Amino acid sequence: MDSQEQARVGVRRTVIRTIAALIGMFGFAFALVPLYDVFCSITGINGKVDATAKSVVHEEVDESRYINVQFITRGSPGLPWQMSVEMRQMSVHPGQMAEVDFTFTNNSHSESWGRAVPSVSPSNATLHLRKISCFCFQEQQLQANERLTIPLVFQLARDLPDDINTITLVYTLYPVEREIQSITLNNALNSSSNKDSQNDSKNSSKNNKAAGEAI
Amino acid sequence: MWSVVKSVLAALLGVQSNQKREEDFSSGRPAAYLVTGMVITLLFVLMLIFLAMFAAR
Amino acid sequence: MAPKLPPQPPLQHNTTAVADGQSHGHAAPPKGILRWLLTTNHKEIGSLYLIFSLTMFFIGGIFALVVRAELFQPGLQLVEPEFFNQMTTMHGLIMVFAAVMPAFTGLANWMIPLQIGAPDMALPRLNNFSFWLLPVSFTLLLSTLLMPGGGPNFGWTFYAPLSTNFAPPSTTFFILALHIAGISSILGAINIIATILNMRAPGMRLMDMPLFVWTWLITAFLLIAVMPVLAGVITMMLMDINFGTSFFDAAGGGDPVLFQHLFWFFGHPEVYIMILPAFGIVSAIIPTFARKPLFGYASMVYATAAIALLSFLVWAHHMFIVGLPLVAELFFMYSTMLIAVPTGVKVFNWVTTLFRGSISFESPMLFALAFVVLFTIGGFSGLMLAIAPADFQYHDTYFVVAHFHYVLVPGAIFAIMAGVYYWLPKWTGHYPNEKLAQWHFWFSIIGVNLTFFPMHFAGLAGMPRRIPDYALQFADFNLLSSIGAFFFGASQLLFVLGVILCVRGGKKAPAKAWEGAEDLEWTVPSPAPLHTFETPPVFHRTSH
Amino acid sequence: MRSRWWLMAVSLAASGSQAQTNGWNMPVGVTDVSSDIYGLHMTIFWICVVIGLVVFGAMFYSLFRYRHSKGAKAAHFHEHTSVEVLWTAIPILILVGMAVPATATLKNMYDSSDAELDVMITGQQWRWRYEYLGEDVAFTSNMSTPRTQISGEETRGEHYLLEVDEPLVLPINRKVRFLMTSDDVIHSWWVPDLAVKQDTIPGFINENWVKINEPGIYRGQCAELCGIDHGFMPVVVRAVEEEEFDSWLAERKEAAEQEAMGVDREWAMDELVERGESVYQSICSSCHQAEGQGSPPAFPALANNEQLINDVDWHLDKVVNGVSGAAMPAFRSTLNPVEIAAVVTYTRNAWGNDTGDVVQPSAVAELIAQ
Repeated sequence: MDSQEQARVGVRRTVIRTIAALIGMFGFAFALVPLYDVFCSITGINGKVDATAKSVVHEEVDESRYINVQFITRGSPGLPWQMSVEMRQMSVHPGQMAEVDFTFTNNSHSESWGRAVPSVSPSNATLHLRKISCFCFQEQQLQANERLTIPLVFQLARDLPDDINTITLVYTLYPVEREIQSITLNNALNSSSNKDSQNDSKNSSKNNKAAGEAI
Repeated sequence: MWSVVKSVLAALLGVQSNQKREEDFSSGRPAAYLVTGMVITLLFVLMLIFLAMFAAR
Repeated sequence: MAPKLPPQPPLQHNTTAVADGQSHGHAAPPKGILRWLLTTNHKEIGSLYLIFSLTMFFIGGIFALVVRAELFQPGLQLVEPEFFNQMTTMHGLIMVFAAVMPAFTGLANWMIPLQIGAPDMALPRLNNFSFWLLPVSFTLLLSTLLMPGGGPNFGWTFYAPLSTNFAPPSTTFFILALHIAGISSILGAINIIATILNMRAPGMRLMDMPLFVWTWLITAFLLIAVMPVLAGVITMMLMDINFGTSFFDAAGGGDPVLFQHLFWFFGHPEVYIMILPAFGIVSAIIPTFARKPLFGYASMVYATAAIALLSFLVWAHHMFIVGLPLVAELFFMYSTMLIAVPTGVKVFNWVTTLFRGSISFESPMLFALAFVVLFTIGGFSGLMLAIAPADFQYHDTYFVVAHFHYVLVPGAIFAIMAGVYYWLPKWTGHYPNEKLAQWHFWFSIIGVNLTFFPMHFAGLAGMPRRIPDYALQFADFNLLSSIGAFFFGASQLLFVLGVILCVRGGKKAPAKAWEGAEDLEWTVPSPAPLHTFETPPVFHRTSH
Repeated sequence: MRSRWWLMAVSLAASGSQAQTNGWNMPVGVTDVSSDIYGLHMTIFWICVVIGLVVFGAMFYSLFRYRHSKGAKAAHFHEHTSVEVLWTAIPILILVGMAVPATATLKNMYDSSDAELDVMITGQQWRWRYEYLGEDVAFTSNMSTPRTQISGEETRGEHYLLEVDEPLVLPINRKVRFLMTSDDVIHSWWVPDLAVKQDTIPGFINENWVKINEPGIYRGQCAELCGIDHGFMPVVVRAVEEEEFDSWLAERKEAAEQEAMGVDREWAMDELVERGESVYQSICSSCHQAEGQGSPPAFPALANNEQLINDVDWHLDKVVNGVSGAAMPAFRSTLNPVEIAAVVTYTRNAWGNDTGDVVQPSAVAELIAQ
């Protein structure tokens, strides 16, 4: 009898522990989602760029080498926008700041929201790319037939590995489903979206949370 | 302590003698083996990561 | 078919004090269907699991035969690509979650209490519940085939976004079914852990347990660790499909590759969940028929643990071509290659057990020996797949299909059959018909190799997986594979026949049915009465 | 025919000649990387064969030598630490020996620097789109095997399922960098002879590269399950001499300009219908079927589709911008205005949809550019 009582207590303890482990692992699975993002942004894998503005680092420009930076813009189903870039590639020195204009055009007769999702190749260049201002930090709203030009300001870090001589930045436009907000707000957004990246990211972080990263 | 580490390393390779195993299982400190096992696993992972990073250069 | 009913318990008990807390049932059990619905007896539940698994094995097998029939020759003859994709998906899901896993759980239910000298599983009612979740789950899963838009058609690995934004409407039901099956596995695992850790006969320490019990203990821990991750992944899918989140959708800031990381973090340990208990079965059978103790018992236990641990560190070798950074490729290549070491230790131990034994070749032994050889061949192709640069050529081809079928069919399934032939005398009190079993064995061996060996060549020659039609240069390999598949499928009917005949009658088996068998289950009469070890046996340490 | 081929393969195996391009081993391929990979593959294969011979040799010897039926008496040893250490150490050494060349090859495969040409490969259900970056040349490559061959109504050709309307043309001896992405689900671009297999992931970009040594036509397929027509998404690469490539590229540039000019003129209905039919058959028919009957619910019918017949603007919008969350892609950037106008005109006038509507390329161009 004694041993049976003992077994009963043991079973209870085991069950409680395994259930705790189960709950822990279930939570861990969800925790892996943000962990993966953190891991990606630390190691730069997967060409995912941190969606926040970086500040310029003043470092000596390395004039001994040129990096060819390519820009590719892509559309996607369901968003009647056109995205184009002022030049398809440019040469920059590591450490040098560069600016390139992207133009968004809404071809439809109604306003809509879109988001340009960035990807960088080769992926190990991601860590050495500082985006000081980018339209990809936030969602964009365009009025019917509106055309909007937003610059991308970026800097390549001086410590860019030697074996990288071409970097490709790809932006894919995706539709964002949300209710069209009042004109005043989006005007504010549009006007601010040009240069003042500080303000921008503040505004956009709210938007991002709402639609994208509902975790 | 050293004998615990040795046992865990043996476990990692899957080689263990019966006698040593008897000793381990009669020492009655499963927690020590568990902790050592985890630490060694972690070290092993770190070693592999560094090896991979070294090889990738 | 008549399911195996353990003989009704004689209503005389030497212990009047029924184990408190589990006072479920020494009253006369309910009759008819209710008896099976409500049973809390580990042997009856074990039989239910095994019958369920066998049924699903045939359903999954029929799906495979539809696939093989379509691939018999180039061109689309029998089914549309849409249905073909549903068949490959369903074949994979059914075989993994409804055939192999429940078969091992069934064997665990039957044998673990007998092998550790426990009267029953620790949580008998939970045991009943976890079994009955399975028919519910897989009826739901199979019914998706009849829903508008068809069943799941995105492969058993259900990569997003094919399984989210581009999936048929029935996907929600697929997710639900998988959740239920997952809960069933988890409950089964809890029960097994609780039983093994707390219900062993007095005097039996962990290191005295038979290897089948050991491998199942480690498997159960793997299940506890990874089934919640699967549950998490499919919950995220569900949310992406129905609630507008973007875990795996680049459009909303998610990442389709994240799906693969999460899936394979579950999926690779899952592979070991399907093979570790097989190691345990084979490690019981080989010493029995070699009449010699298992070589390196301790090494076997430790190697199993090492494999289980390493299985958490290798998942991305399924993803060598998704564009991982170089460092990650190297890390996963090295860790994957290392798994060969403990696996090799196991194979060497089995071979050395045979060395200087006294070997006889009854049907369980034949299947176990075939397991060692063919599983090792699957291991070799696994080692080849681990070489990341070469995997750029192997990945997603029939070479991979050949590899995992070698590991799972003559691996897991042969081990299950070996176990069934090995323990049938204990379950039914009769030996299986040896001649029939030998025919079954030789036909299976020919069928398996004819089906899966040519797939290596098809894959190397460049045939991708999961295609309903193929270029002409792959025609001969596919012809052979299809012939082999039908041959293999048909020869499994011999297995069913053998089991039915054995339940009905046959040569009477004594308590110790095999000369060299040592473990505790052979101390109870054959057939094992419904209730065994009500008073714990005294465990004498044997040779290990 | 096939059986003869099989016999040939068997006799080749029997004669012990090296399996190279005879269709049952990995191809050596036509790049340095592919032959490195072939070397790794054969090395690890022979290592496995040797280990297998030793292990199975020992096993079958034991099975034969120590038969119970021959009265073998079982020994009772059950461990031997030094032997166990030995058979752990030897595999580790072999694995290290294997890991070294594998690492070197992998590093080479990951070094796509100093490429002379960049090609963007986009996977779409179920075709490939190629863009020569910076060259204004882009086209879509569809399987050209007719459906009648698949159904067996017609004899299957030599390159059944492995032929396309427009192969990717690449120069030999030049390093070509591939940028890969997808418009919908994950695909995988694979050509065995080039040893390039890389997933294309929607929203993300992957890189790979190739430097082909010999001119020729190299065939492959999509390797990642991507939906119904996953098996009908071949890749064909035509590798040509450098000069030939340069003139081909110049020709294609000029043709693209010509096509752009065609936008401005007025097209006759017959012209548009004729052009539209060919576009429809290569692009649309895999989902909406040859006769526009579709396969609902995933792929709606176009024939007698009320909404389509009644609303030309809606129709045009769906073709240009696609349908979000469904398989219908946006053809805005993959088809030119002439092709869009033609295919819309064709579908509005085929299979009993006799609307009589003519959509002019200029109108489409305006819609796209605004």
